[in-house]
Amino acid sequence: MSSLEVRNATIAYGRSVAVTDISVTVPAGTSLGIVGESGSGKTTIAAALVGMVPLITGDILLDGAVLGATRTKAQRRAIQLVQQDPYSSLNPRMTVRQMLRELLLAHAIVPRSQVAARCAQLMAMVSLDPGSLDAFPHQFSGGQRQRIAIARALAVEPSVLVADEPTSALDVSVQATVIELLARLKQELSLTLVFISHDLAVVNAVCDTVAVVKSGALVEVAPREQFFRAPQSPYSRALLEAVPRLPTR
Amino acid sequence: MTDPRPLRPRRALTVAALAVAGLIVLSACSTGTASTGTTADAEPTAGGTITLGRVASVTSFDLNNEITANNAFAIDKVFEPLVAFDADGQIIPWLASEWTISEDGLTYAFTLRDGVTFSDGTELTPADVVFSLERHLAVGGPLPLDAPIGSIVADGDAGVTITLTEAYTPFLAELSGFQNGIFPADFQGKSETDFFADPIGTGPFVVSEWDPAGDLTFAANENYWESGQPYIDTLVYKLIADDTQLTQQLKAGQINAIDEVNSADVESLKSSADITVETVGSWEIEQMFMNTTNTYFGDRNVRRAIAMSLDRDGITQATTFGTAEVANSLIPPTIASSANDEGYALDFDVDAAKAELAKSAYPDGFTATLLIASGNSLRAQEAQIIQESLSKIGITIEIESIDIAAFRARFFAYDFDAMLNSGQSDYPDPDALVSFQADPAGFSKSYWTSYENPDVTALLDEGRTTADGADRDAIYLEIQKILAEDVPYIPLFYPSTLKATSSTVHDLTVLPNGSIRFQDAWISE
Amino acid sequence: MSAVSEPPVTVPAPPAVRTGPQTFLARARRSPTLVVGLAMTLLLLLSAVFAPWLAPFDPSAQNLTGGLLPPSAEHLLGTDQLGRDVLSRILFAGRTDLRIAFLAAIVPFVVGVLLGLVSGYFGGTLDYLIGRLVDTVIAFPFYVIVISIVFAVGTGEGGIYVAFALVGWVGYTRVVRATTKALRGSGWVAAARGGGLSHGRVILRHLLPNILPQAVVLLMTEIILIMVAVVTLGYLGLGVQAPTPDWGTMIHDGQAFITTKWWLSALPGLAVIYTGISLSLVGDGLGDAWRVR
Amino acid sequence: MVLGVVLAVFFLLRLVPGDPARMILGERATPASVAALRSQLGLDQPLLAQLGDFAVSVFTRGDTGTSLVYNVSTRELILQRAPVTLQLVALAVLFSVVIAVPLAVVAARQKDKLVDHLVRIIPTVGLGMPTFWVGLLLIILFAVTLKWFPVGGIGTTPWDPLRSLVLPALSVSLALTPPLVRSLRSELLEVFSADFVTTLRAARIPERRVLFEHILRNAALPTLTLLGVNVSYLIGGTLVVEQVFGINGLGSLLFSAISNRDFPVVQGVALFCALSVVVISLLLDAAVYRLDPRMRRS
Repeated sequence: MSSLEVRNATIAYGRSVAVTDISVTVPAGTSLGIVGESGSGKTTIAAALVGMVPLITGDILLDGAVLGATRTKAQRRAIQLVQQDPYSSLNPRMTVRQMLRELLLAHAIVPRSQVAARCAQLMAMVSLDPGSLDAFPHQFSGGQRQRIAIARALAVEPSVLVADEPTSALDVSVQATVIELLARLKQELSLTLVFISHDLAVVNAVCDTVAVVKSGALVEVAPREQFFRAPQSPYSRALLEAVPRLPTR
Repeated sequence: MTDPRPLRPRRALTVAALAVAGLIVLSACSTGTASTGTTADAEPTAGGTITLGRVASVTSFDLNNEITANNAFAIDKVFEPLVAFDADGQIIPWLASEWTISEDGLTYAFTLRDGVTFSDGTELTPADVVFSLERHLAVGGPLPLDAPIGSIVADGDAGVTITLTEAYTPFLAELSGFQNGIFPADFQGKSETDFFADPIGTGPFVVSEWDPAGDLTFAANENYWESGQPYIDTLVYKLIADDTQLTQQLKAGQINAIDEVNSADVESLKSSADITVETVGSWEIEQMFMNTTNTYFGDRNVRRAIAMSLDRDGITQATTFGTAEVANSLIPPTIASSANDEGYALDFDVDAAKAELAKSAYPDGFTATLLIASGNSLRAQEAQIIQESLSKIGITIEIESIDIAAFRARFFAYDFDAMLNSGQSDYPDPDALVSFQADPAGFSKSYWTSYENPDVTALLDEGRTTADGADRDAIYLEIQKILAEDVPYIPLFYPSTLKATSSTVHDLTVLPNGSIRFQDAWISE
Repeated sequence: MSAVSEPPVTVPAPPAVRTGPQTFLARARRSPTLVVGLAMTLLLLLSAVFAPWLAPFDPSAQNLTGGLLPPSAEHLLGTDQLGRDVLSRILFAGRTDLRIAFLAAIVPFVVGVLLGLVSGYFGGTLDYLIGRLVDTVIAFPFYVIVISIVFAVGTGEGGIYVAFALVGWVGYTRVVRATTKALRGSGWVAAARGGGLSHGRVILRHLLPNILPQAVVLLMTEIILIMVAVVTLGYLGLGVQAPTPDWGTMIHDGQAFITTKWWLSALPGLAVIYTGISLSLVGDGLGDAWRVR
Repeated sequence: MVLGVVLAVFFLLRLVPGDPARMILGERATPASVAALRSQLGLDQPLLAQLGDFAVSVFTRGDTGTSLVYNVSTRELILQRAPVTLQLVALAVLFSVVIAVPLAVVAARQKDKLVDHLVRIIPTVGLGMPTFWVGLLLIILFAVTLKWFPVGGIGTTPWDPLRSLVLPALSVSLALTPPLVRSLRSELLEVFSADFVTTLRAARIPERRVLFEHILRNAALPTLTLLGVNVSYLIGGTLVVEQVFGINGLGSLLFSAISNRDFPVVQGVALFCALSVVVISLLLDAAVYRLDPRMRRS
């Protein structure tokens, strides 16, 4: 369980600035939902959190410690990402076991002799049959792949999980089960969760705090209940009004 | 003029010479013409073009600075020397119609032929001769005048007197080379570069179009001293770098003649009705050279064993298809004093070879490298036969085939065990080959073999100063005998000069140095 | 909706779950191209390996009086200029040429693939430099550079290996670099890095297996090109040294007799083409069978 | 890049054993005359001085120096020889396209039928064909036996040059056709099944127009790109074929220069070839750009 903080971060892809001067704090064990329309810079923030994209200015702090431009192996391990598209996020030429095994060994998470058992355990954690450990990604459905991606993220025992639109590439029917899985894991493993989505309903279901991004800038940060009850900014209101039917909770 | 010993001309040559004897009117001394003519009765017709395919282009006309055949055989169409040689290698008068040699062999008095003009119409004078030969002496060049010349003096309207500091019998033969051709005094006031870019000589042809990297077109010299000649209007040297292409283009009638025929192609060319192949003995000799500074090849018994293990008849037949003559001595039969028929050579006898090797320091054999130039399939075949033959007496030969420039770099550095190459005489005198191949003081150190035998050295010095005759013959026979026993190099065969023409081409005079005299040639139809 | 504990989702057992090699074999079996190619290649390799037993004569045994014989019962394909059995020489030449082609293909393959991976993965200055180097080598006419290198290093097998090691890698680098660039942005590479794996591990364990099929298909093509080049060098007299038989030298030696004894040049040429077809079919077949959905 | 080619050639050549002066003067020339020629040709200068002279010559005169063997400007030599080589390249490309396009169209339209299989064999056969051997066979068949074409060289009468180039160009194109057929066929298959083709067909646009105006146009792009990739291979093949057919183009100039160690000429031809590759690639890129509306937008 770790706390995560973003301080005055400006992030750029190439020459175009994608996100300007954002600051947000995620206390340990809580979940932050980042919402906004496509192109608003959500995915950029996710990429910056896991260190795939460097910051132009500002800092990212994990448990109060600043993460440098190049992160250590342990720092990278601490913050894991679940990507949007499960069809491209799994190496097509590796079995599930190979993927998990490699990470377990690379970080010496369990002794070599217990790797097989841990692999099976991870599969069980994401509600997959450990018997299919030796299958290749193309033999799974989209929802199953996303579970594998989650298992892979969990394999290194992170303290922070960043999920970037984890359901947007999935069929509506399986979206719910993946969301439920994430919510359950957060609970069971005391993870700090950053959940990126354009779907307010999902955010409402999973997150403790909501941050709204528009055109690369932070428009509003508020606790979930406050946000859904009385959004402060006009943009947030517009977002909420655009949702046809708000699920109650 | 001395009396060169009669040669043993090859039968084919004699027949050809007889066939045209009555036909071509030459000055009394210039007889003996090998000819492609099959129509002995036909009168030469004037006009027409002969296109000769050649594998290399003509790059320069600066005769004093050239040596390679691609240039030499173009230079000799434009520039002519005082004396020349005929198809049998006999020295004949050329720009000098006659000469006398003093008793002591030191003074040569030449009389220039009447009525010779350069191609631009100016008359040939003794001053031109003096200028030309002195320029050659000054330049040196790759084929320097080796004769110990004291002075060259113009003598009246038509006389030139050359005085040597000591007797030098090969002098006339040396003068007959293309590199001693005569050009106008002072290059007619032009710079050397300008002059040789558009050369003016007394020869039968003048340059009309010239691409140094491609084709060369000659036009007949209207002012040529032999009236009526040349018969043809135009002579084209066409660059065709590939042998197979040469043959195919001749067969297809795209060219009339080719300069170098592969012996392997002779049979198929002869079978073609519209093609005539001319085979003339050359001054060349194919040999296997052994580096006597090499541990193994320095051993005389080893060299003798190798000589006895080679079936020279078999090699000659298999690689040249009967176009060449098996070589038994260094000097080919086309040059005076050849010992080819004397039986000096070590005969093919595997048992004797083994016995000889047993006497050497390496009775159990050894491994050595045979260096050859790539792209020459004849040598590649020879090398493989030698390799196979030597394996029978326990000597393992590795063939190393490298491109010609690298090959030369290697043997110039004396960096080889044994190699295949050919010796070539530049003029019809036995001294040329012997000096180059057996003189340890020469720059090539006995053709890069470093072979040294004081007896041979003494004999060759004597041969240079002894006047032509039986005594001189005896000297060269003795040298060849010693060489046959010491075998620093093994003569394999005497290649022929092979020319092929379409049968409409008549009366080409093929010379033993490989050049062709085109002034007699004519073309029918 | 509160914390859930749903029943484990099971992945259907076979037939859906099939391991990679099986899929590959299954596809391979269904590809007539590959089957025919492999059969032809096998025949070729067998004849090369067993040449000493198959050949009726010693390929170097000469008979100076029995040269240039037409095909007969004793010499099925006749004899060459030095009286050597042409059939035996063609068999042994295959041994030489195939060995050289395969050996000469190894170094460029390894170097080319690695450079392509590194260049495509890291990008930046290194990638720029490698890219320019590739462009430079490609702008050279292939035979010019090979012949120059062979001149510089020396003719024979050694020269051939060096020449191809110096120029042969470009093809792989160019293709692998492009593919790696495309794959670098994919999610699984990001995930591997995010999982704390080293660059080396990502390149070798993740990217390499993904580009390898493509590289192997290219390898087949390169082996053919090298074989043709070895034959061409032999034809120019710069290749394998005598008396080791080689198809190129045989074509050259037979060329003088092409109008009368056409088989001397034609048959070694056909052997080259046969080899080309075999390996090419294998390459195509592998490409088909390896293609990932 | 071109600079890299030139530098590589410069140093590579000087690693090669062999002395140009010896090559010019022949085996029996005296060391004195060889030394004289070496100094006349500037070969006795230090390597860096030679490189300096060379660089100056290239940048001030666009010339790689005076040929050691022919004693004429390399630029002149190349400009004189280049036309025939470029004609040969152009004709070979033309042949390749003329052969490849119909084959690929037929194969794609008859997918998985006999014709398709036959056409698909072509690349596998073509890849392993030594160009020089193909040239030899073509000479024997069409020039020696059938006498339809000259056996080699370039004739001088009006139609001769073209006739002389037919067989060499064919030899080169036979090596180039296979990859073209392969890629064109698969491109065509993709285009055939593309939505817009179905739409066109549904709109009753005549099949011929669909094929020529829409399908081929789309399939031409990758083909042109592929040609660009193969330009260097194409030029290399042309140089070898020139040898086989006895054509005095850049190839024969280059090969004789290599064996004579005529450094300026080898450098010049390499430079010319590299420049040609660049220029032709650029031209093809430009063609692709013009043909492809997507490229123009981006």
